[in-house]
Order: sequence, then C-alpha cells, then structure tokens
Amino acid sequence: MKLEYTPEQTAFRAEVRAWLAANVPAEPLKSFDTEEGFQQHREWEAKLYEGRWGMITWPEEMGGRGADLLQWLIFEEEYYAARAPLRVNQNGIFLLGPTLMEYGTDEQKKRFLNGMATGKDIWCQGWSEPNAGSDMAAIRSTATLSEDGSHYIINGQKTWSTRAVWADWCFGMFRTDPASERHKGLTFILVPLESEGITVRPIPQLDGLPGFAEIFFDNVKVPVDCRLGGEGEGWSVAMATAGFERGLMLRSPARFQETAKRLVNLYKANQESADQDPAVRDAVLRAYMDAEAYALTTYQTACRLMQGGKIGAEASTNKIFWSELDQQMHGLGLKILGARAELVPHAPDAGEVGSWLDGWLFSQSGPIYAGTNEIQRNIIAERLLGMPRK
Amino acid sequence: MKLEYTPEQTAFRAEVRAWLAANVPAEPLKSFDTEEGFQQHREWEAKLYEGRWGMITWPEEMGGRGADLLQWLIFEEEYYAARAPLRVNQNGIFLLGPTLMEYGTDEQKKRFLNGMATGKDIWCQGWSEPNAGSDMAAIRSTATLSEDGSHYIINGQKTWSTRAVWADWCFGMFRTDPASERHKGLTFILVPLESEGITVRPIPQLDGLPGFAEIFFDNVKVPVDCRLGGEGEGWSVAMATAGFERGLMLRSPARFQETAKRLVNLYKANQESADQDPAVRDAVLRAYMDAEAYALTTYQTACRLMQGGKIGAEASTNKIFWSELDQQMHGLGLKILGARAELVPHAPDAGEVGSWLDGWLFSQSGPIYAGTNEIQRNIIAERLLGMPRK
Amino acid sequence: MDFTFSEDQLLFQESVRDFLVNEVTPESIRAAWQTESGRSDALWQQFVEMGLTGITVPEAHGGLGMNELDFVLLAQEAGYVALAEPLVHSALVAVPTIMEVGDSAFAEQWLPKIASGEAKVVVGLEVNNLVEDAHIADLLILEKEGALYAVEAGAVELRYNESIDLGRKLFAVEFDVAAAHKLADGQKAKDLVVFALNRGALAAAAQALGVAQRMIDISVQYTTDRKQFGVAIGSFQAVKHHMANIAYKLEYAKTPVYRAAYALANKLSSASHNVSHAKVVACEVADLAAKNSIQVHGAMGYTWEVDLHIFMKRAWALNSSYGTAGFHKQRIAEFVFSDEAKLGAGNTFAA
Amino acid sequence: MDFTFSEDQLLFQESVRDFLVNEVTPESIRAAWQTESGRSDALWQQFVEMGLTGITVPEAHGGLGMNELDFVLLAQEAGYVALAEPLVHSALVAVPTIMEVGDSAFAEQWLPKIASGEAKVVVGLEVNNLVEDAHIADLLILEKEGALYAVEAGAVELRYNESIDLGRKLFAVEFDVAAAHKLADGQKAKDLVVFALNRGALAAAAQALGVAQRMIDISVQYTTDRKQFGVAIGSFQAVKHHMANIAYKLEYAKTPVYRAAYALANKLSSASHNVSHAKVVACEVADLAAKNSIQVHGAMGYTWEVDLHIFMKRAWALNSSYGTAGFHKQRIAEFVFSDEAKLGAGNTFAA
Repeated sequence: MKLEYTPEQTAFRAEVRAWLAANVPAEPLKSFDTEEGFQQHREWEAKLYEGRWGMITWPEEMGGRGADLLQWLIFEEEYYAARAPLRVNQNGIFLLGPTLMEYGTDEQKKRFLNGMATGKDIWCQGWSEPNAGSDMAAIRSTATLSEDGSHYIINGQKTWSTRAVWADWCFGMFRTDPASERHKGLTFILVPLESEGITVRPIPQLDGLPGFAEIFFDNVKVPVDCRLGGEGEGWSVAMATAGFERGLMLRSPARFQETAKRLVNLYKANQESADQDPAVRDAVLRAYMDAEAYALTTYQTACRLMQGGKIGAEASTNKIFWSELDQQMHGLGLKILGARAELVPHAPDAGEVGSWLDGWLFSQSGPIYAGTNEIQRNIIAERLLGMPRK
Repeated sequence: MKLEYTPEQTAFRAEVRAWLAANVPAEPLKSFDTEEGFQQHREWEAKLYEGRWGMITWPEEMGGRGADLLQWLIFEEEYYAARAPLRVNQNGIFLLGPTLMEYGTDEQKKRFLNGMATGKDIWCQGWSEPNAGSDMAAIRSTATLSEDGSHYIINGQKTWSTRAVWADWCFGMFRTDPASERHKGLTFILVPLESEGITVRPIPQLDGLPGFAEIFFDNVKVPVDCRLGGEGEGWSVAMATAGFERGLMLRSPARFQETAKRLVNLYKANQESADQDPAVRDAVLRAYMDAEAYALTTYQTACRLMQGGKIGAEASTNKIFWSELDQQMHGLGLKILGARAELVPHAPDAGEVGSWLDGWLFSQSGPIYAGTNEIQRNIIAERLLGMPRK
Repeated sequence: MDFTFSEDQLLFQESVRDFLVNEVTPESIRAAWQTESGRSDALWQQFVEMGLTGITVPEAHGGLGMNELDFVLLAQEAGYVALAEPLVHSALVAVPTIMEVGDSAFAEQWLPKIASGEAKVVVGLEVNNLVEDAHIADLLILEKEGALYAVEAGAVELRYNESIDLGRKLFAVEFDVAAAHKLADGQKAKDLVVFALNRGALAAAAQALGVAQRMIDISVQYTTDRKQFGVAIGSFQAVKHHMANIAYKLEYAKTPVYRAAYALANKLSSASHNVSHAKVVACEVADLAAKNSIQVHGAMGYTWEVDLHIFMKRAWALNSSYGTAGFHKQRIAEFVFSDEAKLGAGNTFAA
Repeated sequence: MDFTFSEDQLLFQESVRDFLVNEVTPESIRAAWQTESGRSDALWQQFVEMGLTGITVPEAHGGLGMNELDFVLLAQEAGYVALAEPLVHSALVAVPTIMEVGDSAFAEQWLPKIASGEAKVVVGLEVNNLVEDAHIADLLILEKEGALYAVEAGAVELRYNESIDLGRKLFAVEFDVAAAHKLADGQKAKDLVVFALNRGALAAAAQALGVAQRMIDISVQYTTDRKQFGVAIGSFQAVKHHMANIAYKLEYAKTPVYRAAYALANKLSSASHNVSHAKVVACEVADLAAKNSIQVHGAMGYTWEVDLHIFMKRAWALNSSYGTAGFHKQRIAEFVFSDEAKLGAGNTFAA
C-alpha cells in the first residue's frame, strides 16, 4: 500500500488541470436535454477530442491516451473540480466504445469509434422495453434477417433511451430468434436513428425536459454489418456493456466529492439557520465521510483491477452507495436552502438554488436506473453472500 | 373532539395516584426473571388485587372496576409515572383473562379468574414451537382425546414461553386432529405446569436470565374441562388472544413517554458531551415527538373502540411503531452514557447505566416477538393497503 | 376526553373529498399549468356555492363560523388532490388573521367578501420569502420589518418565481410601506405573525397528510397493475415494505396534526409546539412517501407522464413552507428542554 | 499510488485467520467466561510462538518490527473471533506507545519481554474510564490528570466492573501517583494520549469490521438453514435486504480503516481525522450488523444459546470504546469545517 501519487501521476494531473483551465467554457453550457444545449455539448466533445482528452482510456491509435484507471480517476477529479461540462456522449465512449473494442470487427471499429470520439455521432441505448425494465431478458422487439442475409428488419419498441431525442445512433438488443425465450436468441445491433421507420417520442422527465425517449421501430432496415458479435450472442455482448455501466468508469468519486464540498460550503454559509435542525450538521459530516469512503473504495477497486482483479459484487455495492449518497446530499442541500429550495433555476429569486434542485431531480433516477437498488440488494444477498434464491 | 379529561377521569387519576404513592415499594423489586424477583412480583400482584387495581378493566364481580379504555390509559400513566413494578402476570390478566371471559364456561371463569387476579396462578403462553415461530399454523404438538373422553394426552414441545420457569399454568394450542393442516384441527387447552410428564427447560436470554423456556410434554394428561372453546376451534380462540396482545392493552403509551422523559433528562444532564454528536439532540427530540404521537394515536384508538370501532391494521402499525421507538430510545440512552454504557447494572461504577442497558436488551425483543416487524409490514401492505399477496 | 371527529365533520370531509376528486383531477391540474394564472374562477365559484370560502368566516359576516379543527380534514383532502386554489390558505390563515387583527371595520370590510367569493385575501410572511397566489389576491396582508400591513392589489409590484411545483404560484412582492395601511407593529405584530404562521404550518401539515395518502394510493395501484419478472411488482416484499413504511408512519403523523388543530381552535398554550410537531412529522411522511413512491414506480416515476410527480413536487414544496424542519424543531426544543416542560406519562393533554 | 495490501500481508492475515477460527471458537469463548481471569495463558503462548506478541516490537528488541498497517488485517481477524486476549491492544497500542515515550531504557526494559511473552502491558486512558485487562497486566501505563504514569502490577488496586460482553474484563484502577513512575506530563503527555487513543480507536474500528463480518456469516448460515412458512427464511426479500445492507456498508467502512492504518503508520498529518472517520463508520456497520442479525434470527437471536450474542455484545461494547461517536465526529467536524480543509475531488490523499 502506498497512498501517494507517483511523480508521473502528479505531472499528468498538472497537464489535465492546465488544459481544462484554458478550455473549460467560462459560462456553463445549457442543459443537454435541450436542443441548443445538446449541440453545445457536442461541440465540447469535439474540443475534448482535439486535446485528446475525450476518451483517455482508449488506446492512442484510437485517439485516446491509453490511460490506466488511476489516470482516469485523476482526470475525473480535475474534470469535476474544474466544473467542466457533463459528457453528452457517455453512452458511446464509456459503454459502447469498450464493447466495440472487444466484440467489434476491425471494420466496425474503424467505422464507429472515430465518429463517437469526435462527438459527430452521439449514441443512445436501446435496452429497456415497456415490459422489460429491470428485467432485460423480457425483450420482445424483433430483428428478422432478410432472406438474402444482407440486413435485419427491426420491429418493436424501446424505452428509457437517454438522450435519444437528439442522438444519431442507437445500440441495443433485439430478438432474432422468435421462438427463443429469456436470455437466448437475442442479438446486439447498432441502428442509425435517421433510418426510415423510426419514430422517436420524447419522454419528459421530472424537470419537464425530454431527457429520454421511446423509440418505435416499424420495419426498420439495418444492414447486417451493424450487428455486434454473433447472431444470438447479444446477451453476453450486452452483459459486458452493463458491467461497464455499473462499474467505476461512469460514477467517479470526483462528482460526489465535489457535491460534498459544495454542501460543506453551503452549510457554512447558512450555518445559523441550518443549525436549527441538528440533523443537518450530522448529515453534512456524513456526506463528507461517505464521499471520502466512496473515493477510497474506488481507488482500491481500481488498483485491484490494474493488478488483474475482476469487478464482482462491487458493481452492486457501488451502485447502491453512490446513488443513495447522491440523493441524500442533494436533499440536504435543499433542506439548508429552506423556503427558496422549490424555485427552478431560472426563477429570479432562486439564487444558488438552481444547481441543487437540478441535482436533486437528477438524483431521483440514481436508485432506479441500470437495475433498481432493490435488485442490487438481491444480487448482493444472493451472489456475494450466497443466500438462497427461492 | 374534546382533548380534556372529565372531572370523573381527573378524580379517577387522583385516586390511582394516591394509592400508588402509598403502596409502590420504595425499593425496586428484583427482576422477575429471577426466582426471588418472581415471588416479589407475585406478592405485588396480590397487593394490587387487594386494592382492586390488578385488572381494572375486568367487571366488578370478578374483582375489577369495569374500567373503560380511557381509564385504563390513565391508570397506566399513573402506574408508569410511579415506577410501579412490571406485571408478572400480564399473560394471564391481559391475554387469557379476556379470552376466558369470552370463550370460557361459567365454571372455567369461576375456577381460573380469581387465581389469576390474586397472583396465585401465574400463567405463561404455549404458542410457538421450534418450527412454528412466527408461523403459528405450523403447530405440531398433539392433544389426543382419551377413549372415555375425560382427558387429553398431550405430546410435543412448546418454546419461547415467557416466564414459564416459575409459572403455574400454561395456555396454548395443540393439534387434536392429527390429519389436519395449518389453522384447522387445533384446540385451545389450559395445562397445569405441575402435571406429570412436563419438563420445563429454561432458555437464558441476552442478559443470561431464564426469561423464557421450552416446555416438553410427554404423555401429559389434562382433564377435558381444561379445554377453552370447542375442539378444533383453537385458532379462532387464539386469534382473539393475539389481537389483545398486539392491541393497546399491553403497550401503554405511558411506558414510552416515561422513557422519553428520562432520555430528555439524561441528555440535559450530559449535554456537553452528548452535543458532540449532533445526531443525538435530534434523536432526543424525535423520541419526545414519537412517544407523544404514540400517546395521541392510542387515545384516538381507545376513543374509537369505546364508540364501537374495531382494531384492524392498527395492531400492526402500533407494533412496529412502539417496538422501533423503544429500541431507538434505549440505544440513544446508551449513546449518551458513552463508555460506561457496556456495564451491567450491578457493576460498581455503572451508575445510572443499569436501567438503560436492561431496557436496551429488553427492547431487542420488541421487533421480533408476537409476529416480527417484517410480518407486520406484510400485513399492513396486504390487508391495509390491499397489495397483492403473491 | 374524546379524540374523534364528529359525524358531521366526517360527513363534510367525505362530501368535500368526493367533490374534489371529481373536479380536481390530474388532467385538470395539467391543464391549469398551461394557463397564465393557473387558477380557475369556475372552481372557486363552486367553493363559494358549497360555503367553503366562508367556512371560517363568522356567521355574522355571512360565513359558517367554523374553526381550525373543523377545517383540518378538508385541508387534508385539498392535499389529496394537490389543490392549487388558495382555499386552505384563505380559510386557515387569511380569515383567522383578519379576525385576530381586532379591527372590526377591517373585518367587516373583507370577511363578507371572502365568504361571498367577491374577494381573495392572502397573507405573506417573511418566513416564506415569497407570497403564494399574490397574483389573484384582492388584498395582501404582508409582514415587513416587524410590522404587518394591508395592501390592496393595485398597490403591489409582483415578480413571478416559478416553483418546481407548477401548481404553486409564488411572487416576490414589493410595496410602498408609507402608502400602506399598517395593521400592527411591535409585540402585536409579532403575535399576529406567530398566529398566522401557526395556521399556515397547520395548513401545510394537513395537506402533507393528504399528499402522502395520494402517493400511497397511486403507488399501490401502479404496483398492483405493473408486472415484471412475470408477477405484479407489488407482490415483492421490498415493494410492500416501502409502502408499509409510509402507511404506518402516516398513522402517527395524523394525530399530531389533529391535536395541533384542536390546540389552535381552543387557543391552548401548547399550540405552537403542537403545530411544530405536526409540521415536522407530516412533512417527513410526505417526503418519505415521495421517495418510496418514485422508487416503486421505477423509471416511470421519473417521468412527467405518470401523475406521481404532481404530488411528489407538492410534498417537496410543502417541506419548507411556513417554516423549515429546523425552524419547527427549534420551537419544539425550546419547549422540551425548558425546565418548566411537563413531560412523561399523563401530560399529553396538559394544556 | 497503490491501495492494496501486499501478498505477504494477505498471507499473514490468512494464516492468522485459520489459526484463530480453529482456536477461538464460540465453545472456547463460553468456557473462558466461566474462568476467573477469562484469559488463556496457553493461547497467549501460541501467539508468542507465532511471533504475534512481538509483531510491532522493533527487531532490535526481539520483534518483527512491523507497523499499524501490517497489523490492521490481523486486528480485523481478532474481531472476527471476538478475541478476548489483549493481543490487538498490545501490538497496536501498548508497544507503539512505549516506543513513542522516547525513553530507551524504558523501552529496552519492556519491549523484549512483551515480544517473548514474559510480560503484558496495558494502556489506560481516561476516555475509557476503565482499564481493560488490568488484572493480567505486568505493567500499566495510565493517564491521570494530564500526566502519564508507568505502574507495575503490584502497585495498583483494581475494582472489577462486569461488562455486558463477558469477554471484556474492565477495571477501575487506583494507584499512588507519588509512588509511580511519571512518563510524561504537559504537552508531551497530551500528545502521547492522542497517540495512544488514535491507535486504540483504530484497533476498535478494525475489530468492528471483523465482528460485523462474523455476524453476516452467522446470519447467512442461520437464515439458509432455518425454514419457516415452508421455505428457508433467507429467501425472503426483507431478510436478504437486511443482510445486503450490512454487506454493502461494510465495503465502505473497510477502506477508511485501512487508510487510517496507513496514515498512522506513516504519521500523516491527516491521521487523527482519518482515524475518527474509520472509527465512526466501522462501529456503525457493526451496530447495524447486530441490529439486522438479531432481527433475522427472530427469537433465537434473543437467546444466550445461539452464538450471535457473543458478537453483538462485542459490537455494542466497541461503540464507545476509545471515544464515542460524538468524540470522533467532533474531530472530523474540526477538520471539515475549518477554513484550511482541502475538500473536494483530488484531495483524498493530500496528507
């Protein structure tokens, strides 16, 4: 154990910090759940790509820096500390990208990775269906191979597709064997959203913005070379993606540590009124401790992975911990803000309320998406502790 | 709504208070989980009976005062405020007594009620069995009617029988129809513990004292007139008892309000060290509020019942609320006491720790017995809210 | 001693509930969000016809002369439908405050109009920063720098502030103190502010109970209908326990609210800390109801499409309305930790 | 940057775990409760032979010269078996404190004897009121009124205080200050007390992790074996979630403990608040483990008969040992709310 950065890591941090200081927009971008904000974020992705900061864990030949997980954590720390924009293309670069590198053909890699990296192609997920939310094996949308084997005909419906409203491509699972059940007979396919037969219906989320959408497929033709992995192998390809999603790439400790820091400052700035409720001071301390513990455990996991370990039930413990912490911290922020807390960011008297209310709304999705926390607790009990399934 | 006592209620309170002031032993009795303490408590029951304070809700002709539920609550308030001894015969007077009055023959009433009231006969329960804890319908102990119909032969095992070690009688359910399953074929029988063939094995509880016991029945002969209700009707007789148990008779708000008061005083006496943990002050306030809410809701329930209402899911909401409150309050007391909190009452430097540690240990049983709080939550969801069972 | 509502009170609650559930539907709420004022004159007129606008107005001024206790169950029902119109505010805060001012000419001027529906009056306290429904008020009673003023609609400038709960219309209000009618200052103003605040907090608490109940009902329905892994998700024990936890806590939040209403109606000396207890626990249970309800809804709960969010947002907004949890805990602490406090068994109903 | 233990450290942990699980069983613990001293000389001799008594003693004095970080996993294993012998105390508190005193003759006198098993030394701090294992100590290092004294066994009077955890032997200790050897006073004594307290708190935290893990293991086994309503009770979702809640929190309590051990071993300036963080969360998870474990055991958990209570009581006792939650939260607050605190991303490993 050595809890100090190497000179190389320190130098890397300095390089990141310098670039961000020079490049992060002075004014926050608009929400990427608005059309204008989406385009602003797309441009930011292009700028990151230019600086080779877009996907630093990708190999150098794909525009990355071949960064290891510790460099990734350092990068994220600087990124959040600099309050740089959220990543509009995270589904592409963090989820599909690594999957493509593992399962894609050389041609597919060449074709998709660059567009993803530059922000030209923004990707959305096509996992859930109306009756297959947390139960992904219940997928019913079909992809039928044409008789000449040149393309699939896709029919059905996907839902909860984040940022699908303005995205360019969708990746998802479809049932290619109509007689199959559950995990079998599913195939992983990449679909251009401008294809004929596709209808995207925005779903307004809690803040009223169309942060996700339903996607309807009505005889959508997709060339067979858009299939990732073999036919019927969709489940194992997708599980790799889900593993990444639940893993540590997407939920940097940095994000929560910055929130905890802002919470401490918010508390200090409003201490007199906040201390009327003794639970507040306690909860602020707890936020600091929990964000710190999350960072420590993430560093431990990263080091284990770098030494050849695998992510196991950490994916579930991690999901519960950050999502409940995020909810608690933002709820606490609103509590400290008191009567102003209900104002939306653009209300003239909202003051600093905005980011806390936005964060609070966003935090509501944490314990739900990518497997509800109830499902994660089942997984911990059954797989980590070995408790009986039935 | 009129939240004031009538002059009659106020006078009744004064009468209770005066009697208790004159009669409550100056020195606390020993624990009734010790033999000496058990006898002390038995004598206290006799003294209560003499003053006609033993079972005030019983009819006057049975030694009671025909008190209504509000008088009962007032009596309990004074009783707890006076720190009068715990009731060693509560299984008898609060559970079996009312059941006897409803289901017993005149002869049974005459035979059992007086001994119960005077403390001559202390009763224990025979509900649970090793494989029928929360699932009472899984009872397997048998009672076989003799050929001449004069007595039952009982075989089997009961467990978790509170205070069975020094008790005189046991009441419980036995399977009289060997072919029956679940709730059917059970019969409610009263068994003298001095009968031949009975072995009582004490079970030491968390504090090491034998607060409950297992009872083994080996061809125990019990006259048929010890059956309460008809053969095979045990379940409905027992359900009446369970209803009383979970209801408000046994869990007076007074008990929790007195604990909350002691907690406030403990906090005030140790405020400087206690306030190092801001969560403590908050939890003390919460204890006050919860104990108060418990009192309010109990009064509401009592008034409803007096106006002809029935106890429904209140039995379950009530059970969860008081048992978790009791645990929280005692845990909080230990927290305030700090490093001394682990000392047993008779340790020379324990100081005021004793009653908090005893209370803490005892509070551990609250969320478990008489149907675990998990089962109570199921009941609320299914019966009060109408959620699907399977 | 009787801790039950009368037959009449329960029947009134029932008829108001039936009316509200029919008239104030999620659809009508969504439609109102699209309108400029967000308020329905037609609905208000129906309240007038039912006698609700004058319910706490003395009979001498054309009302029903009822009190806080009579109204508390109706406030609960208003919460159940997330009512946007300021009916609860009018009956529980504005009317009693006008009477408490003790200026009979002032009362005579406004109370009959409130009862008849001709006028709406709102009270704006500094604890809330902003004033709800200032845009539809004919008269505003405003706290400013230690005094209380009555200001007519034409004499105020309003700055709209959008709430996350689109059913709430909040305004920063500016007015010329010199030109306003001062109702009170000094100790009397302080007393009046506490008087109004206690009633506003009771109103929020009672509505929070209703909002919590509504979220239970919506979630039980949803989890009964919605299937996953081949069964209704409401059959999962974790889902059941999320719901049961709201339900049992709700039972222990109701009685403190009713007791607070009783204490205000009977001007008991315990009223302020009774109200604070009610406010804290009722808002907590509504908050928990929001948290557990969105969780059992899964991703659907995160959308604008299901009706849950209407009630979640109301619960969130009520949290710090008429005093944060801290404000109210502080008032409780002042009582509980005082040397004079009578705690322990037998003192619950000591006034 | 490397947040993993070395192969050697993990292998050592494994061999100690195997040894302890075989030697310190619930049966042997119950047997020890019946003895006067409650301590086993034979077991201590085995520790000597394994080199454990000298593990933190410098090699020059016959030990292995290891530090707090090397020992932390072993302390966790000691918690797992609810070890009664003062091995963790000796290695993590007594030996480092003797070295920190900086009196080489004193160190030379005692350290070799500790390593060889000839002597046991305990440290008694005022924060604990009572002194654990004073009855078997050859030397006691005692805090009294701002100074630190070394007192040999013959010069103390002991008053036994029974703990709810019969594995802990606690004593009020009296001694004649005038006749005792003063090790330090003033600032040096204060520093030494903080030094010892930090190590005692780390020891308690590490043991709490082990105790929590043991309760998980016991409860998982019990709920897998025990049938009710025709199925294993461990298949009920509520039971699973009780267990999962302990398990996931335990993961986030371990790393603060390891970081605290690292900070002490490397004398980082953050060590005190790192230790306090570790102590608070490790004891909380052990407390939760006790609460949820007794609940899933049902009535069996309330008895003396199943082994659960051995570990529950240890968890309860550790709670306020070497500082209450309040004491440690206060130290964290002093750091977090100071103007100099470097918070936020990237500062976790800023010493």
